[in-house]
Amino acid sequence: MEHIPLNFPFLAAALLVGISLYILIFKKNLIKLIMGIAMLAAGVNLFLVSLGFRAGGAAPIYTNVTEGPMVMPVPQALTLTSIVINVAVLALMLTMAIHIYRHTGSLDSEKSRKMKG
Amino acid sequence: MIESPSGFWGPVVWIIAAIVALLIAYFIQRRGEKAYKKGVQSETFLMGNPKLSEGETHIRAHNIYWGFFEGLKKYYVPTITAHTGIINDHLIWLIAGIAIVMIILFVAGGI
Amino acid sequence: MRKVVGLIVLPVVIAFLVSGMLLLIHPFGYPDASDMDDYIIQNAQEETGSNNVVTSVVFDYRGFDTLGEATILFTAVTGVLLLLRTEKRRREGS
Amino acid sequence: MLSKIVRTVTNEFMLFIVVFGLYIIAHGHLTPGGGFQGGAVIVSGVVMLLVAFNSQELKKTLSERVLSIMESTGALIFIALAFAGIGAAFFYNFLVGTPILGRIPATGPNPGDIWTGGVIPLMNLAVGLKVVAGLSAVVLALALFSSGEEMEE
Amino acid sequence: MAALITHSPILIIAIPLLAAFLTLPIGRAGGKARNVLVIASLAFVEFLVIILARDIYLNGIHIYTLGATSPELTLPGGAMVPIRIILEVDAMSIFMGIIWATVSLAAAIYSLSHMARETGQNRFYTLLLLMVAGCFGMIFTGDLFNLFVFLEIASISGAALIAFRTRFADAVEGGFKYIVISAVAGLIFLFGVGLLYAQYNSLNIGFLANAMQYSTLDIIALTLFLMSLTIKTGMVPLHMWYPDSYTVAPANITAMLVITSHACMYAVFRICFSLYGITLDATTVGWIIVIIGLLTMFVGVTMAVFQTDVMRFMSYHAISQMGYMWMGVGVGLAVLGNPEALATYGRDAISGGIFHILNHAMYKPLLFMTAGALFHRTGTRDLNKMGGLGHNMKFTLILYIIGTLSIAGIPPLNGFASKFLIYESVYQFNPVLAVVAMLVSIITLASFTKAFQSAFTGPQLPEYKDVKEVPKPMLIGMGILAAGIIFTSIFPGLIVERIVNPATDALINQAAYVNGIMGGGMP
Repeated sequence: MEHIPLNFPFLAAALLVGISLYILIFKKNLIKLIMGIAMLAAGVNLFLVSLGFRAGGAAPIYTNVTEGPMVMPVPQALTLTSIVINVAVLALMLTMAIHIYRHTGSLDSEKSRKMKG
Repeated sequence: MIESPSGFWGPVVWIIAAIVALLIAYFIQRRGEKAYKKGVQSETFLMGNPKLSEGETHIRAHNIYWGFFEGLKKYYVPTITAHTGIINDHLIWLIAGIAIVMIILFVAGGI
Repeated sequence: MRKVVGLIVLPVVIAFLVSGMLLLIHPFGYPDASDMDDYIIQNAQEETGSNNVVTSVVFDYRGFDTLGEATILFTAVTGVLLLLRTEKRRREGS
Repeated sequence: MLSKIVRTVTNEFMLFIVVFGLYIIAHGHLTPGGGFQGGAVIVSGVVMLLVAFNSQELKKTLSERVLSIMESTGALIFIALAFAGIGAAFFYNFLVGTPILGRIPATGPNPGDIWTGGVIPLMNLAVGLKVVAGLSAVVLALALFSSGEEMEE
Repeated sequence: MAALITHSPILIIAIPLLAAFLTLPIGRAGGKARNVLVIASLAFVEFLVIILARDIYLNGIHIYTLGATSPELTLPGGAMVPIRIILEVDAMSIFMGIIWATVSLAAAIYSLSHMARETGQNRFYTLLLLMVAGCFGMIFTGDLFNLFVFLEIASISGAALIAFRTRFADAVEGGFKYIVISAVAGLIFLFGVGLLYAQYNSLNIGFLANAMQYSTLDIIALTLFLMSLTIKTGMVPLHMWYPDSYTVAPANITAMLVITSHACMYAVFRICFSLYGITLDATTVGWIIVIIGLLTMFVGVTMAVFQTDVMRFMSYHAISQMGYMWMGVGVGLAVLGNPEALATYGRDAISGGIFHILNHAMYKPLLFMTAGALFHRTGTRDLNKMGGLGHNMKFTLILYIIGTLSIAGIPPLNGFASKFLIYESVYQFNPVLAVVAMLVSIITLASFTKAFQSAFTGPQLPEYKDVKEVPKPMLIGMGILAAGIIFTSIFPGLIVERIVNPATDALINQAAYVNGIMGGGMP
């Protein structure tokens, strides 16, 4: 139990994920939905990058660094990859949202849907 | 040839058996009515009503299995209602699935 | 219906996540295991010649991920340009 | 199109942004940064141009056809560098230890040497080219489409 | 040749990528050159897959370490952890690889004329090749984060292709649903990867399997993996986006998307069997998969019965058929901890499920392609508006009949062979499951008869008097798959013995998978 105060980054990541899940469920505007996904991505990225932290560590770059422990480099690389992936996904989603608006004149997920059953 | 715990499946065997069965059926059919006249029996007969044009005799997809749908209305109405096609509902199912499976795994794992 | 299900389900998931994050995972800053990262930190300069260990991970140790990442960007750009093209047939049709 | 002051300032700033972006790309193996980050910096300059001028103006200098080919080129260079190492294994850093970019820095903290890293700086450049071209194309396409402009096939 | 085999795992992924990057510049030169490039690269990939498959069946698991001094060097000197990304191709992976190479080749040939009238073809083929590469990456990789990256490549290219016909409102809607679901699923998957990384500091499946403790965090991660991947396979009740997306895509893309969902299913199997394996609470997970498989089967087929949109109708059938595979493999998973039951019927159940993947991967794309052929000639997907097309489209009719008989499990076609294995083995596990599976098979036949009746039979309708047979490339594309179906139908024993059973053993034998990574330290 003694380490609870140290875990705030993880807690923040979990809360970001939770909030974004709330948005995904309850917000019907497609743009808000896309923002929810961006937020989910932010939560996951925060979680990933905070996994690699080591107390007192420096950035893992040897150029003019002072001696001492370094934080883990792999989570940072994963986060970088994940960020770019999310940029790509968001661009495509926004394009489709524009098209949906052109076709149906609405960005409401309930009013703009054509298919069901 | 596939072996299974209680038997086997060989398509070649099956095809031979099917050919034999077809031959038997063909011989039985040949023993039937000799005085069959082509054409008359296959005409549409609608109780003396005028014959429908070609396009109208075609049964459209929507009418097929109408009775099946009617009979199972109790099952179908809620199921179709659940398929709302709204993206939020699809995501709710995902999150509900995560919650349920997590609870099941935790209960089964005894934690 | 949606609200009820959502409000039942969401707290469950969040509770699992938060409890996992607070109680089960390693304390922030003190990872349990770090064999792979230690190896990379020690050997990156020698093996890849790059001072920036993150870059050496991105482009050498996990270079294939980066190829995938660049491909995803390429895919998205192609997709966006594909979807925003002018469809000549639309005007002919209507 | 915004006022003349904004346009002039944008034009002047663009140079600095491009230089800064190129610095980040080229020093990716020594300091924080790399192809993606530097590319994003340059694209932010393109977005600034897009805001200051409008999309039709920008289209005259930056056509999607050119951007598209630039992006394919970047991707091809990247994958070609990966293929070049196939003598050992795909993605093998075959330039380490050779005279071109192949110097190995002293282990531990050091001031940094630009001629190190093997294929990493080259890959950074390829990715930077790709990111600049790709993201600019996306931004430009979205802007053109929203303003109802025709797009080439 | 030896070098080609050594490097073939990466070449299979990299050559479609290279071709995709080349498609745009070459496409500017002309459509012919681009088509030649696409077909040639896919044919070359098919060739590579076949030689790799031969090598794997002879010599076992194939390892490829990216960026190492030698491809077999998984653990570099002094390290006990795999550092680099490792491709691990075993019999199960190559099984999926054979399917994917064949279907994508057939779909690409089919699209030569199916897409001939559309604009934006250069980008279409680029995305098609990217999808091929993405799916191969998912199948071959031995690294969880790499799996996520390739999952996203396949998803993004798939979404853009679904929305290809932007002139239809529903096409864009389907694409939007697909990309939202994929993005959320991908991020949830990534969260699970993070949870495993936090504990074991590795991303390699083999290493993680070796170190796996099945702690509480691992259970959370397992749940996230399971749900995020199963939503992409369209498992009931997570299937609702599936028909919406698959209906509106061009038919050749739908045919490929079916295999993409199989690749996600493969990832689930890989995670359950190879990653968690012996530590898994196999009975519980197995029963969850079996029950959901049962639901999938039943709901899918009953929803399909009354559909009047031909693509939607077939999408629901695709969902329903997935249920068979889930049930077969789920039964095997449920008895994984019980060697006796595994030997008597568990292994056969898994074999049946995996064999069904092969069969489904041939007849369902074929059926989607015949639906596309109908759309190509009539311009509608609505079965209510069709009729009497069999008079003019005789080859399509024959191919449709082959597909229908196969999906309904009518002997002697291959659908029966795999369903036979599933019924027999599942019956010993729990008879009720087998009964429901047979019932579903009957309803499948009934509903396909409906589509057959309303599209092909009946008098020639006046509006379709001038309908012609579809062009040759479309027939060739469909013919490849039909030939595969007939071959599998006549030699099911050969296929099961040579291809399916090695795949089953590769799934069950977790130790061999782990050993591929952890035993490869010193070459």
